[in-house]
Amino acid sequence: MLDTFIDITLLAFLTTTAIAIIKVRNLFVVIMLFSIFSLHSAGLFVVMDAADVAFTEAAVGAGISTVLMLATLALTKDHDEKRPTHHARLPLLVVLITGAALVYGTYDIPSFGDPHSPAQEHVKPYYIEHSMEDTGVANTVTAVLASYRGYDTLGEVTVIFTAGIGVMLLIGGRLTRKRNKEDDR
Amino acid sequence: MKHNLVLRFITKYLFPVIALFALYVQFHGDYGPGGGFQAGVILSVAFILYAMVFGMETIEQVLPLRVLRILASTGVLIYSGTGIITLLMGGNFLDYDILSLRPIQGQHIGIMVIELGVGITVSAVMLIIFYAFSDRRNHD
Amino acid sequence: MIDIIIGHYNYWIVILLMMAGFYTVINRGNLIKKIAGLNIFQTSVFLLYISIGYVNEGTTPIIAEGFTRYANPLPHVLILTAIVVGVSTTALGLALVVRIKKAYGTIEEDEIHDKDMSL
Amino acid sequence: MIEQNLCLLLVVIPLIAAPVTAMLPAGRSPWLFTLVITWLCFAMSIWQLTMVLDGSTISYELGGWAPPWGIEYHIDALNAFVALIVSGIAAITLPYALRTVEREIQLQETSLFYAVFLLCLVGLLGIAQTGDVFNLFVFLEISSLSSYVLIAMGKRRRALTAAYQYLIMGSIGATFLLIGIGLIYAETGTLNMQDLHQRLQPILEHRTVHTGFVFMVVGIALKLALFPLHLWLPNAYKYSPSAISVFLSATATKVAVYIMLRIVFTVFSTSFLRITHTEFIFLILGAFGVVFASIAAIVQYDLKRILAYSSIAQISYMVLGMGFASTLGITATVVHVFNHALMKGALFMAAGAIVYRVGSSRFENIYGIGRQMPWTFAAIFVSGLSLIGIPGTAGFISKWYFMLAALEQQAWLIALVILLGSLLSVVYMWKIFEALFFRRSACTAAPVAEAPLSLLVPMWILVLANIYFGINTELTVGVAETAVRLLGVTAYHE
Amino acid sequence: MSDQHLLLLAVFTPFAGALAIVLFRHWPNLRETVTLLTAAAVCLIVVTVFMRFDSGTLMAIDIAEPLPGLAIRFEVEALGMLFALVASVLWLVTSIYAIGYMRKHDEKNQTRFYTMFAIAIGSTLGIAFAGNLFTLFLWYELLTISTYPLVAHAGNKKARRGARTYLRILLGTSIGLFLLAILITYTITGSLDFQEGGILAGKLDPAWAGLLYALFIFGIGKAAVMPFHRWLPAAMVAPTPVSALLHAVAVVKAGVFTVLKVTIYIFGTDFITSSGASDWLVWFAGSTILLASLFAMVQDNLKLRLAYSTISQLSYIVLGALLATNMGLLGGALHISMHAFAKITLFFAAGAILITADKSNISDMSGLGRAMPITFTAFLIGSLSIIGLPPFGGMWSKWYLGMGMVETGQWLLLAVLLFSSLLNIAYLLPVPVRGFFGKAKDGTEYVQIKEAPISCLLAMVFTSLACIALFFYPGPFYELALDTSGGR
Repeated sequence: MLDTFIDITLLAFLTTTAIAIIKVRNLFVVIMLFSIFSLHSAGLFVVMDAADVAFTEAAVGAGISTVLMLATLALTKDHDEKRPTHHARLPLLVVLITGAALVYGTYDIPSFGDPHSPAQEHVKPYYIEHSMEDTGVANTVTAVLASYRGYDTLGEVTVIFTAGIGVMLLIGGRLTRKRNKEDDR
Repeated sequence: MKHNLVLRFITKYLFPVIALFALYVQFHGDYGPGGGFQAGVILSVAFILYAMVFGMETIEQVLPLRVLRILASTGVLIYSGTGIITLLMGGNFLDYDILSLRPIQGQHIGIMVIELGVGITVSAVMLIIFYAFSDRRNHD
Repeated sequence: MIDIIIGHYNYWIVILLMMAGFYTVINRGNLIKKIAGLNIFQTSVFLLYISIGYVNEGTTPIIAEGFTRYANPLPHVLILTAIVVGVSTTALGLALVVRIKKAYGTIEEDEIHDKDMSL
Repeated sequence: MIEQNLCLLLVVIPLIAAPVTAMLPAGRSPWLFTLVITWLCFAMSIWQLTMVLDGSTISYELGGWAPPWGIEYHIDALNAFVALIVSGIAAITLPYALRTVEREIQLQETSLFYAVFLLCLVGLLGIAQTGDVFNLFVFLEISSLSSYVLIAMGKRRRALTAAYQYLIMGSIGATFLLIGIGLIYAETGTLNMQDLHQRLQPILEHRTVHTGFVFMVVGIALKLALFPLHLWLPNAYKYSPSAISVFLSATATKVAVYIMLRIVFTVFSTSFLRITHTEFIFLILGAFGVVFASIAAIVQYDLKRILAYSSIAQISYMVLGMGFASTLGITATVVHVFNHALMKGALFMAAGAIVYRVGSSRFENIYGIGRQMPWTFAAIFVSGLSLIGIPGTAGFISKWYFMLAALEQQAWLIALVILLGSLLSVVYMWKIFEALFFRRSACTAAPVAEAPLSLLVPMWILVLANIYFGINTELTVGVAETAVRLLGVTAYHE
Repeated sequence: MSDQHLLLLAVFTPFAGALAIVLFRHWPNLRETVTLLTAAAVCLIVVTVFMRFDSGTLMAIDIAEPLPGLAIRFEVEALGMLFALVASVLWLVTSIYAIGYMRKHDEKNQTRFYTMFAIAIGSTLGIAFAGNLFTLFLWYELLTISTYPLVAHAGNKKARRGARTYLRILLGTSIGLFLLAILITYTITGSLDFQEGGILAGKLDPAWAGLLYALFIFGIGKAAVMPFHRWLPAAMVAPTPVSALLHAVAVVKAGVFTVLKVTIYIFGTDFITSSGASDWLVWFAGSTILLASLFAMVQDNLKLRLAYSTISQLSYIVLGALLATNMGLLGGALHISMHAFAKITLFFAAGAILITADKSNISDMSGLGRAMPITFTAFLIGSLSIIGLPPFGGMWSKWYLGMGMVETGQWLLLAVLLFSSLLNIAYLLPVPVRGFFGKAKDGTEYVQIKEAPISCLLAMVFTSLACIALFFYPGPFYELALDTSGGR
C-alpha cells in the first residue's frame, strides 16, 4: 500500500515536471527540471524494485547527461528558447495519435504487478531459479547482464565507445579545426 | 572556483573516497547493485570533480587524451578478447564456463574481467566527452 | 472498472510522460531542448519496461534467504543497456549542437532553417 | 573451429578491429587495416551463404546459453544474403574510400574515421545476424550512432544539421522500436524471434500485440525512410562524405528492409497481416512513396539529391513487395534489396567521382561533365538504365517480379503504379543524362580530368555486376526464393 | 563454323565493329574503313545464314537464362530472315552513303555517330533473330536507347527536344504498354516462346483478346500506329543517313516486324480471326494510313513529308497483320522489304539535296532537278515504287495486301488502300515534277550546283535499281514472306 502511495506521488511529481519542461523557455531551468525528472524516476525505479536501474539512472540521467547539457549550454551561450514564430498543429496531432494508440495498447496488457503475467512466468523464472547455480552470482541482474545476455552488454560497451570516438571526431579538443565555414552551394 | 580554499580542501579528500567507492561498486556488483558501468561513471565523476576545481591541466597531465583513447579501446578489447579466449578454449563466444575447471569459478572470472573492461571503457569515454565539452577551443 | 484503473494507471501516466517528451522532441524549437525532450521520452519508456517487470510484494532480484518473489530482472538488464544507449545518443547530439552553433551561430531550428534557405 | 563460429566471427572480427583501428597512427595504415578486415568479412559472408544456401539454418548460442534464456544467432538464407550485401558493399567501398577520404577528411582524423566506419559495419552485420529482438535494437543503435557521426563528417555545414535531424529521427525510431519490443515482451515474456513467433500465434488478436506491431513497424519505417517518414534521408545522403553516401545508400536502408521482413514475417506472420489487413497499408504507403518520391526526384537540380529521392522511391517498391505478402512479392523485395544496392552503389560512386573532380553535384556546375569524364558518365548511364529497369540489367529482374506479383493478384492499380514509377524514373534519369552529356556547360569552367582509377575500378565492378545479375539470376532469385520459403510466406491464392 | 555460332556472329559482329570504331577514333579514314568492313562482313554473314536456312538447316541457340523459363534465345525463322537480309544489305549501302554525307556536311562527333549506328544495327539483327518475345523485347529496348544519341546528334536545343519526344514515346509505350502486355501474356501462359499457331489460343478468354492485342499494337510504338506516331517526325532532326536507314528501315520495320511476330506466333492467326480481336483495331490502322498521308501532303519540309509517308506505309503492314489472312501477311511481310528499298532511296535523295543544294523545303526545290538529274530520277523511281505502280517492287506488296482485303471482304479497307495510293501520288510526285520542270522563285538557274558526292550517288542508284529489280525478281523476299504467311 505504501508502495502504491509513493508510486503515485512520484508519478505526480514526474508529470508536473514533464509538463513544466514543455512550458518553460529558459534552457537552464529546462535542464534542471530534466535532472529532477530523472532523479524522481530513479526514485520510482527503486519503488519498483529496480535498484541497479535506479542507481544507473541517477548517475547517468541526473549526473552525466545533466552535466553535458549544462556544458553545451555554456558553450552555446544562449539561455532562452526563442518564442516559436508559428504554432505547429502537426506535432500535437502526432503526439495525440501516438498516445491514443498506446492507451489502446494497454487494454490487454497484464495489469500492473500481476505475478502471473507472461513476462513473469516465461523466461524470468529460469533466471531466478538457476542463476545461482549457473553463475554463482546473487544479483540476478548482474548474472543476466554479464552472462546470460553478456553479448548485449558487449554491444552496449561498443555503443558507448562509438559515442566516445564520435564526440572526439566532432568536437574532440586536440582535433578541432576550422571547418564547415564555407557556404552550401 | 579554483581559489575557493574550502572547495579545494574538500575535493582533495573527496577524490580518493569517490574513487574507492567506484572500485567498491565495480567489484561488488555480484552481490549488490552496481557493476562496471556504474563504477566507470562514478570514477570519471571523481576526475571531473577534480578537474572542475583544480583545472583541466591538472588531470590532463595524468590522463592526456591519447591515453584515454587507448584506454577506451582497451576496455572493448578486454571484453571481446574474453569472448575470443573462450572461443579458443573451445567454447562458445563469452561462454565463461570454459575459463576454469569449475564452471561457477569460470563464470566468476569471466564476469569480473568483462565488468572490468566495461568499467575502463566507460570511465575513459566519459572523460573523453568531458574533455571535449570543456575544451576552450569550442568557446567562440 | 476500478481494478482496471488500479492495474493500469501506472501505464497510463507513463504514457502521458512519454508523450510529453515526444512532443518536446518533434515540436520545432531549440536544439538543446529537443535533446532534453528525447531524454524524457526515453526515460519514460524505461519506466514502462520497469513497470512490466514489477511484481506485487516482490523484492529486488538479488537472491537472498527468506525471499521467494522477485521482480523480473530481464527488463532491468534491458533498461541498463538502454540507458547507456540513451546517454551515448545525448552526448553525440549535444556535440552536434555545439558544432552547429559554431557553424550557424544559433541553435534555434527555425533560424537555422532560414539560414539554409536564404542561400 | 572457425566454421561453427563463422556467423559470430563475421560480427566480432570487425568489432575487435574497430578499437584497434582507433589506436592506429593517422595516415594510410588505418585504411589498409580496414580494407583487410572488410575483405575478410566479405569472404566469410560468402562462406556463410554457401553454408545455408540449401535452405538449412545455423543456430549459435552466445555465451553457451540456450535460447530463449540466452541470445541466439539464427542464420538462414535471408540473414546470410543481407550479410553478404553489407560486407560486399563495404569491401567495394573501401578501395573507393582511399582517395575521396583523403580529400574530404582531415589526415589526423582518418584512424578514428575508419574506426567509426567499422563500427557502422559491425552494427549492420550484427542486425543481419541476430535472432534476438533486443540484441537487434542494440546493434541498430551501434550502426545508427556511427552513421550520425559519419554523415556529420561531410565538408558542408549542412552536414551537421542533416546529421542532427537524422539523429533525432533515428532516436525516435529506435525508441518506438523499444516501445514495441516492450509491449510484445509484456505479452510473451520472451525476446527470441523464434520463441516470439511461437508464443504470439495464439494471441494475434490482442490489442497490445497490435500496438506493439505498429510501434515496431513505425520505428523501422523511420530508419527505412519510408514515405512519409523520409525527410531525413535526402540531406543525409547529399552532404555526407562520398564514400559514406555510397556505403549508407547501398546498405543502411536495405538492412532496415531486412528488419521489417524479419519482424513482420518471422516474429509475427503472414496470417497476422491477413487478420489485421496490414498488407493494404503497406501497399498504399508503398504506392504513394513510389509516385511521390519519383516526382520529388524529377524536380531536383542536384545529382546526389535526385539519387537520394530515387532511393526513397526504390525503397517504396520493396515495401510494395511486402504488401503483396506472397512468394512472388517477397521474392521481388529481396531481389530488389540486392539489385538496388548494386545500382545505387554504382550511381553514388559516380556522383562522388564527379564531386571529387568538380567539388559539387549541382547541375549548373556539372553541365556537360560527361564529355570530360566519359567513363564516369558511362557508369551513370548503365546503372541508370538498370535503375529504370531496362531488360538485360539487374533492375529489370526486380521490376519483372514486382509486376508478376501485382498481376498475380490482379492488383491492376498497383501494377500501373509500378509502371508509372519506371516511367518517372526514365524522366529523372534522362534529366541527368542530358545535363551531364548534351548540355554545354554554361560557365566556361576549367576542363577536368577523368576520375582516378581507384574510383573508377570499384565503380565499374558494380556496373558490370548490374549487367551480370541482369543476365544470370541464379544467385539472387535462387537465394530469394529459399529465403522466402523459410519466412513461411506462401504463394498467393484467392 | 557451326550454324549456331554463325547466328551469334551475325548479331555481335556489329558490336565488335562499334568497339573497333571507338579504338580508331583518331584516324577517320581507318574508322570509316572499319565501318564499311563491318557492314560488308555482317552482310556476308547474314547472306550465309540465309543460304543455310534456305537449305533447310534449323538454327537456334540459347545464350543465357536470366529468368526461370525465359532464355535469351536466338533462332532463324522466315520473317526474321527477311528482315535481317533487308537490314544488313541496306546497312552496307547506307554506310557507303553516310561516309560521303557526313564528310560533305562535316558533322561533329562522327565517331559517336558510327559507333551508335553499328550498335543500332546489331540490336536490329538481335530483334530479327530473337527466339522468343523476351529476347525480342530486350533488343527492342536496346535499339531505342542506342538510337537516342543519333537523334540527339546535333546536341542543340531542337535536337534535344526531338530526341526527348522520341524517347518519351518509344520508352513510354514499350514500358507502359508493351511490357505490360508481355507480362500479362506470361502470367496467362507461363511462356513467351514463338510458336506456330500462337501460345495464347485457348488460354485467354476471347473477350479479353482484343484488349491484350491492342496493348501490343499500341505498345509497339515503333510501328507508329496513331496516336503514338509523333516520335517519327520528331526523329527527323537526326542526320539523313539515320533517318534513311533507321527511320525508314531498321527501327520502324522492327516495330511492324514485332507486330507481325506477335500476331503470328503469340496470338496465332486463327485465334485472332476466331476471337475477332482485330476487328476494331483495323480501323486505327486504316485511319492512320489516311491521316498520315493527309499530314504528309501539307508538309513542306521534305524529310517530314517522307516521315509521314512512312507512318502511313507502316500501317499497311500493321493492317496486313491485323487481317491475319495468308494474303494479308504475305503482303505485309513483303512490304517490309519493298517499302524499305523505296523509302531509303527517297531519303538518300533528300539528303543529297540537303548537302549539295542546302535545300530542305520542297517549295525551294523547283528547277533543282535539272542540276541534279540522277538524284531526282532516283527520287522519282522511289516514289513510283511506293505508289505501287509496275514495274516497281512496291507493286507486289500492295497487290497482296489488296488481295487480303478482298479475301476478307473488307471492301472499305480496300477503298482506303486505293485512296491512299492516290494520296501517295499527290504528295510524292510533285517533288520530281517541280524539280525537273518547275522554275525557281527567283528564277535562278542552278548552274553552280553539282550532283551529290559519288558515294551518295552510288547508294541511290543501287537502291533505285533494286526497286526495279524487285519487280521482276522478288525472289528470296517473296519466298520468305510466303513461308511466313504459311502460304506454302
